[in-house]
Amino acid sequence: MNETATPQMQDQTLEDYTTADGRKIGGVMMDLKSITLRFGGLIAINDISFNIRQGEIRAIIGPNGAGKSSMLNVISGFYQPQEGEVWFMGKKRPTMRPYKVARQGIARTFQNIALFEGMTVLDNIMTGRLNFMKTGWVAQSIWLGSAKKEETINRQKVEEIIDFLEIQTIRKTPVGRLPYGLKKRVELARALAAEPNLLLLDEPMAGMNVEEKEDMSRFILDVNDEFGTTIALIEHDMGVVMDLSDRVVVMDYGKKIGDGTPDEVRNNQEVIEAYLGVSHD
Amino acid sequence: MTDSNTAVSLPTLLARNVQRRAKAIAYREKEYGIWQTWTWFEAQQEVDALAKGLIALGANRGDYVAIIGRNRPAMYWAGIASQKAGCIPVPLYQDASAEELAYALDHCGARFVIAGDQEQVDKVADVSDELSNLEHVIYLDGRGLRKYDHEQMTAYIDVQKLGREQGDDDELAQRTAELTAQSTCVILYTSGTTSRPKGVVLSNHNVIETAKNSCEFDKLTHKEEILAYLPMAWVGDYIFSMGQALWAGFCVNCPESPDTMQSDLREIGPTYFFAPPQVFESQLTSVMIRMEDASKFKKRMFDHFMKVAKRVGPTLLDGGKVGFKDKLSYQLGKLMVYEPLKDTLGLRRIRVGYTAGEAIGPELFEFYRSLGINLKQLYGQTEATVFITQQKDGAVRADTVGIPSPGVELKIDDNGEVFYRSPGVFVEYYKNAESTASTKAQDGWVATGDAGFIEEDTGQLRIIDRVKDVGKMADNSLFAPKYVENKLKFYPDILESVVFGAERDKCCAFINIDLTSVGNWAERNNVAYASYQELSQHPEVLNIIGRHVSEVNTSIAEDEMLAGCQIHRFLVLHKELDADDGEITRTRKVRRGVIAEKFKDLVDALYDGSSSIYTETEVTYEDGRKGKITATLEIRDATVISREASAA
Amino acid sequence: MSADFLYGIEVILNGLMAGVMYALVALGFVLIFKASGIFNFAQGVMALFAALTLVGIMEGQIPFSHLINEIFGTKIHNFGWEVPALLAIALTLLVMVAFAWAVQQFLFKHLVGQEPIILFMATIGLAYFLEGMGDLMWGSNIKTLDLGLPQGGSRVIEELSANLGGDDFYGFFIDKLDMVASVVAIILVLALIAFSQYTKHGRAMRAVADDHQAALSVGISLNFIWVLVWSLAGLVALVAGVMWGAKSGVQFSLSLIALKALPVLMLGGFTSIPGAIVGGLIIGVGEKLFEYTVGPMIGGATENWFAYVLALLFLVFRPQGLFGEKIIERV
Amino acid sequence: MFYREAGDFKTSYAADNQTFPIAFDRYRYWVVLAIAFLVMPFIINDYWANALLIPFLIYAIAAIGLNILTGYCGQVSLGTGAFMAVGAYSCYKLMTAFPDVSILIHVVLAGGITAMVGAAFGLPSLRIKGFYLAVATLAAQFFLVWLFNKVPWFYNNSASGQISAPERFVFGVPVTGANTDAWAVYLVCLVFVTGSAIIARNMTRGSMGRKWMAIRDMDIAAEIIGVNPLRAKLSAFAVSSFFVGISGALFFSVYLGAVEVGEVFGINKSFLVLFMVIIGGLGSIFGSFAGAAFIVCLPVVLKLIGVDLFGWPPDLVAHFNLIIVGLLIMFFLIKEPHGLAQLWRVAKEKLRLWPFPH
Repeated sequence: MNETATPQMQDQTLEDYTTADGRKIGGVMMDLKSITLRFGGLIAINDISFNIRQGEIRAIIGPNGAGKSSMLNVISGFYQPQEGEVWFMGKKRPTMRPYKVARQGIARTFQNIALFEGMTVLDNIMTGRLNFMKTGWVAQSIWLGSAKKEETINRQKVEEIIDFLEIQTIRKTPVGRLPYGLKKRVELARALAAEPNLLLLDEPMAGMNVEEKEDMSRFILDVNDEFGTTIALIEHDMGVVMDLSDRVVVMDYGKKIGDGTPDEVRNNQEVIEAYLGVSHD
Repeated sequence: MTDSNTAVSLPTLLARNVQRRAKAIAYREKEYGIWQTWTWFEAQQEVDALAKGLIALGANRGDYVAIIGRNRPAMYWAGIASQKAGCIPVPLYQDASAEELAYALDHCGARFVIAGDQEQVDKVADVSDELSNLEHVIYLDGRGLRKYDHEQMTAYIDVQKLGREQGDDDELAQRTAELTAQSTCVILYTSGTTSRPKGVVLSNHNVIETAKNSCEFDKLTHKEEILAYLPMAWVGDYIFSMGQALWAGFCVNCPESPDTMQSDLREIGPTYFFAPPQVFESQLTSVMIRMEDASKFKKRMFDHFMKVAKRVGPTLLDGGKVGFKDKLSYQLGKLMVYEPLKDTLGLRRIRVGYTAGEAIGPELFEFYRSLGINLKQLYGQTEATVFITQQKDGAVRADTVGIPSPGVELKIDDNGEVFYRSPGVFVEYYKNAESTASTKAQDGWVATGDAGFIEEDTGQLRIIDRVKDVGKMADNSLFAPKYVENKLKFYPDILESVVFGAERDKCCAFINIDLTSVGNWAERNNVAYASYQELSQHPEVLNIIGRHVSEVNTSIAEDEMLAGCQIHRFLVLHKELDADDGEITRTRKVRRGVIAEKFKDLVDALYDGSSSIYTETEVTYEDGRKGKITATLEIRDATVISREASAA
Repeated sequence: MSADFLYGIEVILNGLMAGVMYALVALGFVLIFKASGIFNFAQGVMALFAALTLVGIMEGQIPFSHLINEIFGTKIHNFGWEVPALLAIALTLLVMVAFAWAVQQFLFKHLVGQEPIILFMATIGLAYFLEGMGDLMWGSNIKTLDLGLPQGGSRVIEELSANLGGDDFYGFFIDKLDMVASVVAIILVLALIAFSQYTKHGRAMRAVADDHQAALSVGISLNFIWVLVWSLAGLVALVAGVMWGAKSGVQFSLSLIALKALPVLMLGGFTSIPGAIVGGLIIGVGEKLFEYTVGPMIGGATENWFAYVLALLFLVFRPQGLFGEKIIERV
Repeated sequence: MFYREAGDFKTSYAADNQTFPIAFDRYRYWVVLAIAFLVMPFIINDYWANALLIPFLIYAIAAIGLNILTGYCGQVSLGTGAFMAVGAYSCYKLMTAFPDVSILIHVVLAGGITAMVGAAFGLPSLRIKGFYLAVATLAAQFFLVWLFNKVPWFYNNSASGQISAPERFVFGVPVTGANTDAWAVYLVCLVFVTGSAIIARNMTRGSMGRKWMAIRDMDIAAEIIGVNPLRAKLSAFAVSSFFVGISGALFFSVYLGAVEVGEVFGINKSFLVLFMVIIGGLGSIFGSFAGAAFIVCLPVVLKLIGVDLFGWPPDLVAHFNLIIVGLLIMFFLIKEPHGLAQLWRVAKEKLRLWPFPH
């Protein structure tokens, strides 16, 4: 592939449209081209291509071990694929460390909650703002002027998110003491605090009860709706996925076996087989 | 110097406060983790912007503006702004159902609704088809409303923006100037224990005079802090957070959310505090529950000092004299228990505290007084702009409700019903001349509907019960159910009780267990239960309740007049009495008639001697669906002290 | 062959011998780390303690005699008998097993599931405790340990090798004690490997090292295994203590050999027995060679730090050590 | 029990975010400061200054330094002793090279030099984690001590191989050398300890501290949310070493006066400071003080009891000291891995909720 080539992607021809509930879906934001990821001899992702459009909710589904989390790890820069290209915002993304990817506006949550257990909820969410905090160490060490002001400004932003996700009562609680469902919400808050263009959610509803799932679904929709954030999520609960997402990618054994609207995917023979456990010959 | 003669309306009071103390804090609200503050000057800016916005939206003189939402400064400003714009504010209960809202909105013919959030907007939207007058909804919190049709909806801040940019200052000044003492200040809908709500019209004169008198009575100044957490549609909150706050110029603090009320109370530490008995009761219950888990030493210390407090606390509070040793014990208790306890509860700084709405259990009342909290009783009504009687510092008792408030005249008629006449007496029931006439006489005397008498030596009023609820038993002895119920409710395990016995030969009772307290007991004793119903019928729970009932009987038997009200048989209800089912009012008053009707089979079983009864009950779930629950309830006999024995 | 070259060979030989000793100490670390994930900083002090105890028992010292004398005003020091070496070693071993049990019972049983770094710091505490305890029991004076092992340079090797070089070369100087130590160490390593391969408890030990949960589910008592590995570590410590003690006396500095074992582990990987051996040899040879070649130019005594710097540089390029597996990080 | 918080509410983020948000704590802090600055200098004597107060203050700075690295950033270091040595030798070289410059400036500069050395030795932390790193820091410990021993330039070719502090003055009062007064030395140390604590607190409360703590709690997640791990770790090494360097400089210049590097700044010093941090409480500035006070007081108390009361020989008492320190370390790790600071926090929480248990 030629790096200097103009970003002439097929998907650029996709027209903007407005969904039934009034959300605007734009052009391609992230384009993954022929991604292959190996761990030694094991192929986790095998030549997968798909894209994520501006403003949409994109789901990645598949059975256990299908390579979904690896895919998210590729997008967030944690794994470097051996083959393939990642295009983000119309530019080919060179190999870069995860923290630089984060600074490009990609935030995520984790399948096994990865909060900072030694800190309070507030501090955890404040870590999401770290990339907006630029005060030097001298100003910080005397805590005057810019350091103080910066802290206040970012705290305001964080408080808005706390308000948005309705976690006011646990603001000063150490996250270690929180129940599972709330931890998931705090993790979402931390990701939101980074004001991402693209939000990756790795099984945001795993292990939740029905009520918590409803809450979380509402928050995900609200985030997409109020902030216009593009969301890519992995989820096992089919009902939730079909309700939430605009388009769905289906993976199985590291390969893509389906891609389209929830209805299209639902009626895809290969997908049905994968989910019904028909043997792969 | 401006006094009530020139301060003709709430907007003039606001202007006066701005003039006197522009930079003093007028409102605080916990939001985004800290207490956001507004000075009187800033508050007036906000109010003016909204008022001008309302005018720009087309509000006319005399239009009705309904206000529905939780206590927030912006909602209070909405009330003042409506008045400034020449409109009449109508605060409505935020937990009212859509039908209840529809009735009130239709009854007053509101053209504008100012709603707190999506929940309120949804309710209004649900019924808007039936409301021909309703034109525009203004919402405060835009969360989730982005996709709503905005043709007839505007955000609060956008209305203010409209007012700031296109508002007509002259028009606003003109309309505000037209307000007189006699013009309507607010319409408040009574919750109505028996009939449909009635809209009580209060004039500026009513509100301002009452506020002035009551502030002087308790020497309230601009230094007070209050927490506004009671429903805005309730007259009490209107007087405390609007009338008195504007008159005295003190700061109104709004909690972050209903869930955080307790912690916000602690942070603010109000100096002037009002709460109905239920709030004090649930607080006491939680104190007792939390102390259950304390170490042995701490628990013994707590019990010891609470005994000391009970013995000498109230005396000290009333300025009485106690022995040196007791005084020392009390001081030690103050250091070890009372002050820290009051501080944790957020009641430490209270200078003046009131409870009203319902009779408070004497033990409950004494508990708070013994800690050194100046908790007093007042007796009031919406129709009186709250104050009818109240207690003076140093003359506080659990069984009376105080002397007539300044400017109030009292009289008792032959049936024992209490009548009053005062500057606070309401103008009329809106669009209900018939009820107005039956309640308010031509000469200004208003019937309270309560039976009571004035103690000769102290001049304090004593309320027995509702006139229609004080009855006679079959043997013609006095039947005062509320008296007994209050005694029962003092036990943390008992949330609610309903006593029957009018025209019967003995009294029987329904009991509601308190799930928090009993659930806590179950947890500590490893009692497993799957539901409220199962817990309520647990034999051990019934034993506990049985003991409480017997203790209450013993206490009642001490008063010869009421000895007949002892409870002979009781059952524990399988569901909580619920406002959604119409069994209690939104202010948690028992609707005796409704309950007697609905649970007729149970009442009958209490009196026919059967030991258990199978019953089916219709319930309404939170989302409004209806369902049926069935249960077999055990009926127990309680120990009763015979009259001969108590007389002997 | 030139003399320089031959001296170089001698340095390498001596380095190998030292390396065997390092490997021996490192082995104690690996045993415990594999089975329980504990990085036992006290391994060196255990060696000191074992050697002190051995000497004390052999000489018939009364434990805590200082303390007893101070408290009761007595002047007791010895029981008045001497214990034969083999019996004394057996008794010392018993003491080490008892110590292993106590460590498990009173310390690590209460730290199950803690972070590795917490466990590590606990062993630092243990090291302090044991050091104080050893001094309190046996006194802090330097003791000589005489088990009758051969001492001094080996004449045979010196004479045999003297012919290899020219006039400047007088033959390899190799300490007999080092040779004995190497042989003992090699025997011990082989014995340990045999134990872990062919005995029931040895296999259980390996099972625990592989997977705690699985081991539990097939009915292996973790507690027992941990006492076992601590006992084995005690045995290794005793051997190391005896060898080093015989060479340079039993004194505090003995516990510092533990510090030497650390770079060995970093090089070889914390979980690999062959790694410990190879790492030990590399470090032993490396530091002797460095001291021989570069040392004189920069003031000598480079053995103090060479091992660490080598390990550090090595780790930067291969964080998992020589024999460790590449770590795939997951989130 | 003593806390009165009703009415103590916050109307700004600055107030909500202050170091002592509770008024009662704030007053206590000012009282302690006032006593330390205004009362202690007048009642101090040589014995208490040298046995307790001055070592306490100096170790507290070192403990704050190590706490930043280990407690806040999660990187265990066993090289504290050597970094103190860097501070001490830098201070010595500066003092002898620029005799006219104030000793206070030299101490700060010594901290700065140590920060650079610390950052250099922190470089491997990007690749090495956990106790691999702890062991790697031993390289610094042994290499640096060897370096100061072997290179005569560091000790100005003195015959003894020691460094000894020449006499220097602050406002005309001698603070180093033979003729110092306890109160002057005490005040110098107090100023540095106060400054260090305030700076450390400020750094740990803002974005820098959050980066460190994020790395500590979960380094992978920290990197994925945008923390540059190398910068975060190196800054922790640098800041930590800065304080440790200051502590070493003071230890040499105003406290001991003359130093032989292997003896004073050996591996045992590293452990000592590590113990202070563990016993005091990882991730707590207050804990650094508590731990330093504890470890400094323990031998003094034991000596009082053992030597002065029972008349035991000092070496016996020293053995007990080792045993007790070892036992305490194990005890704290089992019972309260967050140390004295956590005990303090729990006690405070209890007092705030009094009379309720929770």
